[in-house]
Amino acid sequence: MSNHAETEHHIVSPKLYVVIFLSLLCLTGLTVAASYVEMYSFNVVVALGIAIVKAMLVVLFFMHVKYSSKLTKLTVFSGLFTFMVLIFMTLADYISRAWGRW
Amino acid sequence: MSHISPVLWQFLVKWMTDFSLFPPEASKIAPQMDALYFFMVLVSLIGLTLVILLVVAFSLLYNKRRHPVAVQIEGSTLLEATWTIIPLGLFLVMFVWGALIYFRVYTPPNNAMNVYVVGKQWMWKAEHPGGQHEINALHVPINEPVQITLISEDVFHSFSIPAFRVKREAIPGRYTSVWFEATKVGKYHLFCTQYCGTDHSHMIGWVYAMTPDDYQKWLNSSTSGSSLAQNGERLFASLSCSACHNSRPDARGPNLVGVYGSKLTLTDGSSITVDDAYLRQAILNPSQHVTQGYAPIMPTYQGQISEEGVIDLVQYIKNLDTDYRLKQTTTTTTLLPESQGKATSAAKGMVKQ
Amino acid sequence: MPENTAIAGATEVEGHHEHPPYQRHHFETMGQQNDATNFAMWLFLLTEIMFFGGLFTAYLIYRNWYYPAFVQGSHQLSIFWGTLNTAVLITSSFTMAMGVWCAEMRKKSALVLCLVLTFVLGLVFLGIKSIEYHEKWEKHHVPGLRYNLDSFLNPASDHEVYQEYHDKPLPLDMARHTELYFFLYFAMTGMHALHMIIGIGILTFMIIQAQRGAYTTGHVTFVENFGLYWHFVDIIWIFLFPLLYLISRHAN
Amino acid sequence: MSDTIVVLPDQATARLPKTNYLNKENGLLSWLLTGDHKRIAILYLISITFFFFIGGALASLIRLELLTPQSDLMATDTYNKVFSMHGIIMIFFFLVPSVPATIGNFFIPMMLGAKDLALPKINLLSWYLYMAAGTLAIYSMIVGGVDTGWTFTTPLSTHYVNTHVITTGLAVFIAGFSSIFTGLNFIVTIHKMRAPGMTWFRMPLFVWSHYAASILMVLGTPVLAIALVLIVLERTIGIGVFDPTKGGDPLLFQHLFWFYSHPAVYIMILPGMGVISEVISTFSRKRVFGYTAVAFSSVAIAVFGFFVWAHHMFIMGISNYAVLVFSLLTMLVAVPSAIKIFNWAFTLYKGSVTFETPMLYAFGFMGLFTIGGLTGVFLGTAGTDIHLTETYFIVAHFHFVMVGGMLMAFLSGIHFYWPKMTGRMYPEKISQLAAVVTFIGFNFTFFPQFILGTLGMPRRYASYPPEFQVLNVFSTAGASILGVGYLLPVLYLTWSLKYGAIAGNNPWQATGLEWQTQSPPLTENFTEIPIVDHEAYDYEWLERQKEKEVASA
Repeated sequence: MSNHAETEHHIVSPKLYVVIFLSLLCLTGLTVAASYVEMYSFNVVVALGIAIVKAMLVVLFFMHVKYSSKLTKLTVFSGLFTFMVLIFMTLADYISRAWGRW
Repeated sequence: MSHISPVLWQFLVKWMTDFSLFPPEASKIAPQMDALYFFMVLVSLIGLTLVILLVVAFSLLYNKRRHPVAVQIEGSTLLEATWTIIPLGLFLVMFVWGALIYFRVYTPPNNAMNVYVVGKQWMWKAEHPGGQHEINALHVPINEPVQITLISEDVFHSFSIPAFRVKREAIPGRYTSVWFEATKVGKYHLFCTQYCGTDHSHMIGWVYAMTPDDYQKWLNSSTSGSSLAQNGERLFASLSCSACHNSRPDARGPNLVGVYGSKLTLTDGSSITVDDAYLRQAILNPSQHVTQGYAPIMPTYQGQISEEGVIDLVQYIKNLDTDYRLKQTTTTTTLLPESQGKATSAAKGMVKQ
Repeated sequence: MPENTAIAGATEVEGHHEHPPYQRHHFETMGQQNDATNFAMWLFLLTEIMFFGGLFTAYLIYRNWYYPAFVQGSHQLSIFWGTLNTAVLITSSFTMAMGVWCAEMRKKSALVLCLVLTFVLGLVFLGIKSIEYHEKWEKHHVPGLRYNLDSFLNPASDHEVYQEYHDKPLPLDMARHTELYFFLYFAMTGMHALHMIIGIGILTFMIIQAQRGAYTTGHVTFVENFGLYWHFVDIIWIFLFPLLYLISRHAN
Repeated sequence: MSDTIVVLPDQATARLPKTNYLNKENGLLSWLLTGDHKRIAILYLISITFFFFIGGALASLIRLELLTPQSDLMATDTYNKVFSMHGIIMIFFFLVPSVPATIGNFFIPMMLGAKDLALPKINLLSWYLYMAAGTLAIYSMIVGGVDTGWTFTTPLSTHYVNTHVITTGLAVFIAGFSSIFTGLNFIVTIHKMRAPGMTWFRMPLFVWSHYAASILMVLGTPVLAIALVLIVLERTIGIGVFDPTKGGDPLLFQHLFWFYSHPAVYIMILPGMGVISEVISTFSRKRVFGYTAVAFSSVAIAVFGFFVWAHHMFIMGISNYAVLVFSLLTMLVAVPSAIKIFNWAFTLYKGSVTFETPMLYAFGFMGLFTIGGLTGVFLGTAGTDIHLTETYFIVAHFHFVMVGGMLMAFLSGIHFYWPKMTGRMYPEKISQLAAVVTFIGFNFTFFPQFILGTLGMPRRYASYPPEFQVLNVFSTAGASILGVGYLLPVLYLTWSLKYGAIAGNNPWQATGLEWQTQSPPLTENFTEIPIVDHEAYDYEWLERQKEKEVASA
């Protein structure tokens, strides 16, 4: 109702949904398979990397963020940002405790 | 004076005698911390005066009678930048200065004498290396750095000596430490400042700062017969620690002689300096701290040794600087059964209440 | 949640244009109302992110501290059920997304079908979850209530898991920390399951409403917003699955 | 005080409007089921006043007990329960909802030119959640109370006390959701419900500060919620996330708790700062000096507010590196507050200042908040924090910020907006007296506590060494003056509901949209949605507006 333009409602085609759905399934298979391969500390990186890709697919397409207003994008970003602040600032304490006294 | 009510009179007398505005400075760090404190008080006073002056002056100059029509002013980038940058600069000075003091308070010198303090609901128990125990009291010599290694048996406590300007939380499950060097003979308050339950306000005691000679006299007069290390040695023997930690070439556990202060490499490749906190962890959670080249076979003593028992053991290992000492312990214990189950039951017998 | 009724005490102010029945009095246009409720939903999801954030922080710290305990704890989870459940949840997310599309396209029966499928898949997910929970209960792996360290002190006693992973016995102190792993497992999946249950409750309501044609009139905000919620719950699972199930699957 | 506007411009001719939000519908049910943000604000106002006086009664018990060094008025565990409940009620049931849920709820839609908040039902729901939580808290107090302190510190709260931790924890949990919904509603409203022409930089600073506070509510509160859930689970089934004997870390709870509870301080103070901006501008008849800087400083406080929580843990054994980082960030968050103070002071410059009650409270706020803020720097500096934390210094510090700051701002706002909310004026002279009494009583109560803290008197002590008595007597004496200062407004404001002078639409000649409607307002706020064509605090626009009215009349 104010000066910002109301967002045009974008309808995502079912074809795209199917593609996203199938790639999500494939990525699930991939992450399970990857977990059986010995990659040492990279196992975590790969598992989380795949999870992030999957989450991005869901957020961008199933949740329509790709087609949403800047405000929605900013909202998603700010949520992630604060989440990261919580996790990394807390972990910073825990990790640096192990460095010893100074 | 007879017409003043006795209650009021009492109060006034008390006021004159007990009233103080600033705590005594009785440690080496106190004047340093107070310098920063007074710097901050000064800055605060200047800032506050400035704000009050501005408000009062503007209120007088521009009140409605004198100045009926307001002049609209948008703002002034220059002025705003001034009162952004000047406070920021001052705050950064305080930050650096404060950080330096913080480092000093929590970095004990190497030659500091160590006193263990265990906090529990609701008392402070201090243990001197010579085995002297005291409750809600702490005797320390002046002009000598004293390190306090703190642990709590139950909840968070906080060890605070206002006259020394030091404070540290005693937390359950981990050693923390603080140090001070008392400079004035006297009797000072020792408080628990972290709320710890019903009798929180009764968890107070006295710190007695004494001349080194008096301190020595006090140590001699209040000895309990055996030092912490000796208690630790007994515990070490009865828990059959020497079954593995015996410094023989085929020993199953790492050699403990001279281990304190050395750098160990752990199985995961990380290296760690052995201090009190590490030794405590190694006794209670051994599998997380396995020295490289050894199997993770050490049993945990979590829940089997009291915090005081752990302190005894740590103190014993700390003083284990010759092989001879360990051999002595070993020879007295070779006859003890080696099987784990029996060792554990022996340990249980030793649990202090 | 936006419902299509005007609030009590609302009065028509003169000079208003004709409004669709689901537009509430204090909004000027339908677009404004949709934008507002959609934005509110996103903000609600932010609070959800932070809510789970506390648990994720705890997980990361303890996983870092007690890695072996977490590895052996995760060996107790069935990768088969976990993967199946992931697939089920992704499929339900897909049917939900399709449901939103159907609502937008005003296809009533297809919408109902999609919602019912989502509902059923949600129930299947919870069913599988309860099978897993039941197994934990049987094996005494419920922290605080029913917990026992046998599987970790003596892995050989746990034949099935042992055949797959050949775990070495954990020292007692490390074995005790598996309880933390299982607590975090139950807390995180339990919190997730709670969100699923709430979602299924709302779905039931939506199926009835959809059957009545409430969402195929062009006003699809409610379906859309519920979709956001459902997808969010899916995303949480997408992270829980690798973190809890796939910590270290390779036989060492 | 001779400069006070004695006869307000449109008071002489004003009549109470025939229909307004208060008399639109009658009956209890019309209040309990209302969607009107103004009515919900009134419901909130009544309920938080109730909780304030419960918290205040507990505070006076605390001060009475501390009159003497021994614990003679009550047993130590009773004292512990009293200060715990005082903290919990004052923080979660008074300070957090005080300005946002009452004044914010009432005026944000009006300031934006909207008919209501975006989600009226959620707004009502959040009041019900608040009441449910409050009832639960009172219930737990009646059946035995809780003695963990408001911080619920583990392992004390989980393993070592035998009181109603679960009930109280649940109450705080629910109150948290009430606060989340309020914040969420504000953010949506501010983004989506602004009237045509109401751009971001035409919004009153009150709205900006509520926007910043709402961000903190939405993003911070859930972390407190999960921390409390974990406490309850730890207590009921003993799961060990925070229990060191089971491998957990009690400091993790501190991290999660303060991740919310530090930003919560800004949730409490930011809305108060918004009130002060409005009041100072109105009574100096001048645009706020450096509008943009004040607006951005609110947002800066909100953003930085998330990065400083561990300064509550400096002596608790977090790593020294973390101490450095958090201490530095704390210094940065102090700067925006300093900016605000100076900008307010300079708003008076070349203004046309009058001294009505809201302005007196605002001056009180500026002085006390400056002291509170500056002493916060003592605690954010790692070195001095060692000596001063956990003593009465910290008690004095946060009371200067919370009571000297927020409560002054709340009272300022209540007086300022009273004519708009009720249509009637409060009695000016006695309320000025109350403001002065409050200010004096406050300083008497809390200033001695700075000295006590420097001397080392620990907080939360039922009994204390006798040399601290003199200052404690001062403090208690001050508290009784303060009590009078708080009782007076209740009395004369209630009186004014019936006997106060009719206020008229715009008694203060303020510029906000909320003042351009009738008082009390209509249920739908505006007869037609206003089109905003002027900046915030544009007094020249207001003059032109008045000339137009005179011409057309």
